[in-house]
Amino acid sequence: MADFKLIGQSFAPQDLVAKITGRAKYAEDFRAEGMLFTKLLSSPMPHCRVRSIDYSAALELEGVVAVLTPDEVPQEEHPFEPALTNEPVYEGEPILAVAAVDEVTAANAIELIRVDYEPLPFVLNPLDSLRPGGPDANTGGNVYNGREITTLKWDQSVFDGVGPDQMPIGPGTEEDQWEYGDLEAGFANADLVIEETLYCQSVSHHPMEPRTSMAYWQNGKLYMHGSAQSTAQARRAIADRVGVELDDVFFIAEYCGGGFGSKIRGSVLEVIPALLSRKAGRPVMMRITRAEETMMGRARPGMLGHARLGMRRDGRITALDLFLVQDNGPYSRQGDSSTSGDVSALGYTPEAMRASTVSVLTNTPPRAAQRGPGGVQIVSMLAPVVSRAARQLGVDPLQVHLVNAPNHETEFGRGPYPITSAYVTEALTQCGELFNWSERRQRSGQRNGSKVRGVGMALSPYYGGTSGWDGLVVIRPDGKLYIHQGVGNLGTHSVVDTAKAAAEALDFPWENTEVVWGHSSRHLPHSSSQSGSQTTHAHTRANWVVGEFAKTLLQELAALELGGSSSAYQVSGGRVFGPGGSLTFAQAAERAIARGGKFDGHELPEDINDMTRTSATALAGQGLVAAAKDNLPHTARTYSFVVSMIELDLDLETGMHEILNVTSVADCGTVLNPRSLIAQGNGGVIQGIGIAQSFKWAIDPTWGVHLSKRIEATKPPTMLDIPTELIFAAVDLPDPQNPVGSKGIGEPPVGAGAGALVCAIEDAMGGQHPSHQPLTPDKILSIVENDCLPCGRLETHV
Amino acid sequence: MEKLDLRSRVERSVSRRTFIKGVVATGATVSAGAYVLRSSGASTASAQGAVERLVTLRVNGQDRRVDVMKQETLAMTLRYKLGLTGTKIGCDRADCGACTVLVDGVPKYSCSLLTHQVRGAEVTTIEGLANGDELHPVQQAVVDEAGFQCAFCAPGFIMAMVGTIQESPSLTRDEMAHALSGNLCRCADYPKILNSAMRAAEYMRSTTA
Amino acid sequence: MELFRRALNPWSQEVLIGVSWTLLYVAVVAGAAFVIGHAVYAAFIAKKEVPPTEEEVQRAAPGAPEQVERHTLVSRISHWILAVAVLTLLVTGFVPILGLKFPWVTIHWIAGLALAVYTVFHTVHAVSKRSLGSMWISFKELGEMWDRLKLVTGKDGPEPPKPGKWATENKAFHHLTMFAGLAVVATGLLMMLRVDTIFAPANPYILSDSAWGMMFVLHGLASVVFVGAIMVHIYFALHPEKHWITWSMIRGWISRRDYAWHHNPSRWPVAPKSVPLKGVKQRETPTPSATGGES
Amino acid sequence: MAVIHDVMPAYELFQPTDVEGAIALLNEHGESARVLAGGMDTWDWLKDRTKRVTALVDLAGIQELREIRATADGVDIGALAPLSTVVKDPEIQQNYSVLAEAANKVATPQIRNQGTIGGNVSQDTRCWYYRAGWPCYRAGGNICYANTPASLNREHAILGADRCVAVSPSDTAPALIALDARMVVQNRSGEREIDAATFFIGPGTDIEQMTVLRTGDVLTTIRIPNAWSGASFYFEKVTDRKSWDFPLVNVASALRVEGGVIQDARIAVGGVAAKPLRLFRVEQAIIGQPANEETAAAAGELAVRGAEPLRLNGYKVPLMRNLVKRSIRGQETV
Repeated sequence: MADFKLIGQSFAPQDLVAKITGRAKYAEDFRAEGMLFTKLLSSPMPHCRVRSIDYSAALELEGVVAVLTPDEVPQEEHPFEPALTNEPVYEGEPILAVAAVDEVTAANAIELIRVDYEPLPFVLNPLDSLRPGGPDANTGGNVYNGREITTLKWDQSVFDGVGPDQMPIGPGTEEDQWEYGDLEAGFANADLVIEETLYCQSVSHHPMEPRTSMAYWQNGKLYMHGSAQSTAQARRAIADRVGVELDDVFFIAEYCGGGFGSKIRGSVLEVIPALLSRKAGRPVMMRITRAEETMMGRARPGMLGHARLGMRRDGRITALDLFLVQDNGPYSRQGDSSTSGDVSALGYTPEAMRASTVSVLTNTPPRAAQRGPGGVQIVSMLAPVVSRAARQLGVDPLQVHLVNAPNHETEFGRGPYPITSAYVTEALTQCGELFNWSERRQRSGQRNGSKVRGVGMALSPYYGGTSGWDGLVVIRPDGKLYIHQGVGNLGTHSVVDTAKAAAEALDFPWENTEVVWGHSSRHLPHSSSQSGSQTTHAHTRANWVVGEFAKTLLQELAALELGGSSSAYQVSGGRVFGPGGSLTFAQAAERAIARGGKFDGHELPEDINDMTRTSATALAGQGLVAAAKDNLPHTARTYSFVVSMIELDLDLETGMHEILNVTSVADCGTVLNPRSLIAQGNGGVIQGIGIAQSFKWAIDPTWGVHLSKRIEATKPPTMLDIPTELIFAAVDLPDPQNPVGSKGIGEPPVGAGAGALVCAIEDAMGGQHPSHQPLTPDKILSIVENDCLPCGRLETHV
Repeated sequence: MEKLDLRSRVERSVSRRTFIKGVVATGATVSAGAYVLRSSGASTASAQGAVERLVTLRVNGQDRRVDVMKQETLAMTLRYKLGLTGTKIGCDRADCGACTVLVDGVPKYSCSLLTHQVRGAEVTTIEGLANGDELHPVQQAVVDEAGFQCAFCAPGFIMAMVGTIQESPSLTRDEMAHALSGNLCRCADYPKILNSAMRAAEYMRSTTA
Repeated sequence: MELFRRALNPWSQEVLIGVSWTLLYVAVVAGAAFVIGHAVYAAFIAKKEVPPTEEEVQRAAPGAPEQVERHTLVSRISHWILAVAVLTLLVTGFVPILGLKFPWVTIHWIAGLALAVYTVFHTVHAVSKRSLGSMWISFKELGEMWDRLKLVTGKDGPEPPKPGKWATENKAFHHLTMFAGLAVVATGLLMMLRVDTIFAPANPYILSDSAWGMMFVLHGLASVVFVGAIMVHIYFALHPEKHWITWSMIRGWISRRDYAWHHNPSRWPVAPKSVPLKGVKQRETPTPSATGGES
Repeated sequence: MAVIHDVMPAYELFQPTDVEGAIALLNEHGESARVLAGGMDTWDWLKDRTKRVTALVDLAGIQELREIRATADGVDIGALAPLSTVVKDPEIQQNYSVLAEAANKVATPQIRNQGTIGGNVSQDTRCWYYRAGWPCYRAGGNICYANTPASLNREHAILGADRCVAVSPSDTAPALIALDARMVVQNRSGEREIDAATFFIGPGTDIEQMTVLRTGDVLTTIRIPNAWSGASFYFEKVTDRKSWDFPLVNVASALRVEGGVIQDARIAVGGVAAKPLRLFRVEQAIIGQPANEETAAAAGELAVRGAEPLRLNGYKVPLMRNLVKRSIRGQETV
């Protein structure tokens, strides 16, 4: 492993002081002269058609400036999601927007609008839509087959004889099933075959900052202040959605108050202030309320399913037959269910496996990837099944995970896909030691009054990075290195941490480095969005590549300026030096400008993206400008892994639990920034614990109307729901296909936390698997008292 | 005509219609330059005993003269009238804690307080902590621990920390967690936030000692 | 004045949730106005009717016994059960609306159930006794009622003949309460499904919002009608001129004098030897047949 | 007309400095006025536009209502005393700790700094159908959306329901009942004192109200008699989350035990009915019994007799049973 100076060190990101002094400006913190405010009229019912809208009285209200209707925003065929619609497919979908001088006026104006709605059939529970004659969420069909919407109804016989709390198993959609190995032989070779109904609820993302945005136009150009997980990709999306050229959009999003996958490319709602502002000729601020965020923000698709798992006496999983029905929401196809198959294939490497999934459209809030999409659901659903099988066979769960652990040579799933690296055995072993698994495991089932001790663990693999993005750096005559980043600033610190790869490649002191991000007028390269755990991997690569490229340019420049061959020159400490002497970066920048051509950005590599080219061209002549595309080999899939172990006390009289210890270890390649990693890791683990503990939503089955529009009712975890200290560590071994050895870490901890908590509770309940998250006191007590779930049927929105 | 609209039930006797009339009548006096909340015309005449609209607030050690609507919350006044956008609104319903400020040293949700309720009180926001470039000990502690991720919750958390530590400088980690349990962090950076708070208490103790 | 109470359902659609309770006051005022009007009329305007002499009685109803049976024991008992049920229903239904709150729902539906049982019993009883015809209001009776009204309002006209067993006004009252009663009973029985009862757990989704709206409107309207009607009914029951009827609802019979005075024996012939009170079984009094008595 | 649940509409704000002034204002504005204490209940209604007022009478400026005073017979808590003040009050901590403990379990530190004890006991139910502005019984309509074959009623009542199945959300209410507290209510015609257990009412009594307070009434003082001073207390609250949550069920008890025998007892349970229930029957049954596991278990069984669970709240029966049991024998089996 290379000896890094920056990689592997803990740094506080340079934007931290702004964040904690209140100087950091998020979207809602901007003001513009003459700014209007908009309020939305949204659908009161889950599926309907607007027959007519009369907003004349609203327009007459003093202070109302403009009204924006669906006819004025781009509309395409479903599943395209318009910003405003005449056929809402979920309760809370915006129909019309009013811009007024203030919010009170805008809200009062909304109350003056008359709308005539024609209610249409709606569906909340995916199983209802699969029944013969069941309602469809959309006029075009009820399920996705691959990316196509089609109609799928199961035969009545699928439902016959299936208990209300059991999973009916019908045919999946063609494009969404795969298998490998001999499944029946696998089950035949197993010492135990276990079957379980699976359940994971839908949960909203609920970032702290709602998707508020503010827009205005100047000289035909759109200025948009938004909240996004990417500057580069969101800007592109805004241009597409509003229908203007990329160069006509300026996107400002230096800070993002959380996204978790819900703001990957910004928000479709940004179209509203953009178009209203153009119509009204004044800036428009659209503050999104928490209730609106619940509806129009995004959510993780819930799942219902069934697993049949065969295990040998030594813990080896011989066969896994997985069937999943995904609650897709009303719009674009969600990949969660197919990812679930991949994740279980990689995490447990079954000898034979089949995955069959159906993604059903429902009239519930739109879904989007949520931190560990698919992984969280399947790990939290399947880990307790594995744990239960282990209990029945008398094998230690850690042993089961070790026996089934993937390694570097593993090829898994549908592909089968090779992976770049997997230090899973190391992670399991290290976590077992840190947690003191064998000793704590002894305490499993111990009674103390009404409390029972439970110990559980889960392994969560998740996709850890993309490649092929661009890097852009400038060495200016001030002697500083400017690293341009088009990723968002989500607070994961990766906008800064991945920039270190460029500084590292140039062996440049960090104090003189400036990371440039968050504002498209600052000339940003084509970067990935900060999602899918890809940033760390993708942008350490891109920045390393561009750092190396800048180094080459410096060497060539030095050779030209000072004589000798370029390869004889070295770059370190802010200087390029060799046989002919040395240049500081400041001098090099000046010489680069003087020479022009490829040195100052006037000539650029062929293979870079247009966005990068435009940015680099704009920077041309300002210093030594290097732009490069990540062309490093990436021949296998990159996966990261997190294992979590949890010990808790479950009170059988109240159904409440107290977590005593949470220990997690990651295989995320080389650690970029230990303190940020621990924060990311623990944060993810806690989010996962929250999903298993209390986080949920509730939609009334009769009306299809959301009842939990506020955080108080959705119940994400608070500081008191977890121990005051959690342990997170990493194996810190390098991935061979990343120049600094790093892999992404954003997502796998969530599944690990959720899975470990469910397993610990399952363990405390003596192996009873409560297949209905979140595991709130009502469910625990119902199982303890009556051995059944309280709702008695597989309801998806309780 | 009486029409009982239950969804927006006027407390028994005032009908929705009357209300809308009121809005129409007062709409005429909307002033430009007002942000989210209009600056005039909330009600036609100031009744006896009613509050005056023009008030002086003491915010971050300064007296600020400001025109405040009757129904205006402190969070909105701070953000939209006084330009103090460091105070964040995450839910506007006392469900998240991002808007926490100190009122006479006590942490409160500024989304759930009327501005008129803090007349005569000392309001401290995140902008009022640092002395120029010199960070408040609590802020310094957060920097030293690299607390927070997206940091939308940070101003609220930090104000809760300041209020808590000023009142009880020597809390245990558990007690500190309880004291900060009115602030939500969706990044769930709780362990690091607690580290920051414990370090902050230490800094505060040493500055006062 | 708005006749109905409306609300916005969870889909923000306007739905009927009942009649405006202003109608209750309207009914009370209307009932009171009638009562006062009638009282004033009876006290000051109407010519005092002189009771018939024994001779006149003898002439008018030569064969009639001393006590002429008007209400059988069964019908009296059922009337008083009905009275208790209706009064209970009105009190439990309306008093909370007037502001005096108490746990009324269970009492209300139990009383309602009693009313429903009564309705069924009464219908079966009336049908089995073939007494439906006695309640028929003929055109002739309507004409007579009109004539009587003219006299009352001081206009000239022929003195209409006396009624048979049931005065037209009584019959009209009966029909009004019958329709209102059937409406409240039918809607009320359905409304029991909206709350938890011993028979079924609450399920307000059995009917659509609009259907329920109609139920509530019907129930409310009928109940309001009841308020007015019962006020008038009780007024007459207490009015000195009508005490003979009130007593008959307690004792079952009227005197031969009242029989001759208030009724037209040709329209309501009674058997000479008819023995009241105990005569329930052997009563052979030909009720004025299915033809409607006369004509 | 379209519906929007956002942005607080205009109203007139009054900040009287004495109770008489407040009462005068309330009478002047009648039913379109609303009393404002900490506002933690009020803001939801106003911001959601589900209830509207023309006048808001803010009691915070009435200094006497914010004070906690030890008296010869106990302690008088001003209704406007913030919950955090109640938690920290030395007299309450020492002699009536069940109240301090209950108040400390309310929501979050900031809400306890802002929310008042008077507001905590007078707050409206949290039934999400009702609070969403649906036209239910409690809102003057004629349906209970929470009691249908498909309702989401995990949080709702198992006892004392009458059309409406909403529950009392207050944490301090059961504690106050266990302490035999008295509510001092003032209005135009004077002052009256109401026993805590009868201060709260169920839907049978008035489906639109949670307490006996009516227009023009101001809850001024919560009077704790010294009858239970220093008794052995118990409070427990079961929730989904350990902060920011209303009780699924909570319990408060005060016991006098001498020589292992229960001499006197008060037990109250919240979250199971529209009002916090004082368990008279259970109290009677355990007096004179030994304070042990058997008594506690029998009390738990007795407490839930007659419970009628709805579709999703059957768990509240064992939960209430267990909590009542624990309120007598403590958390751990002895």
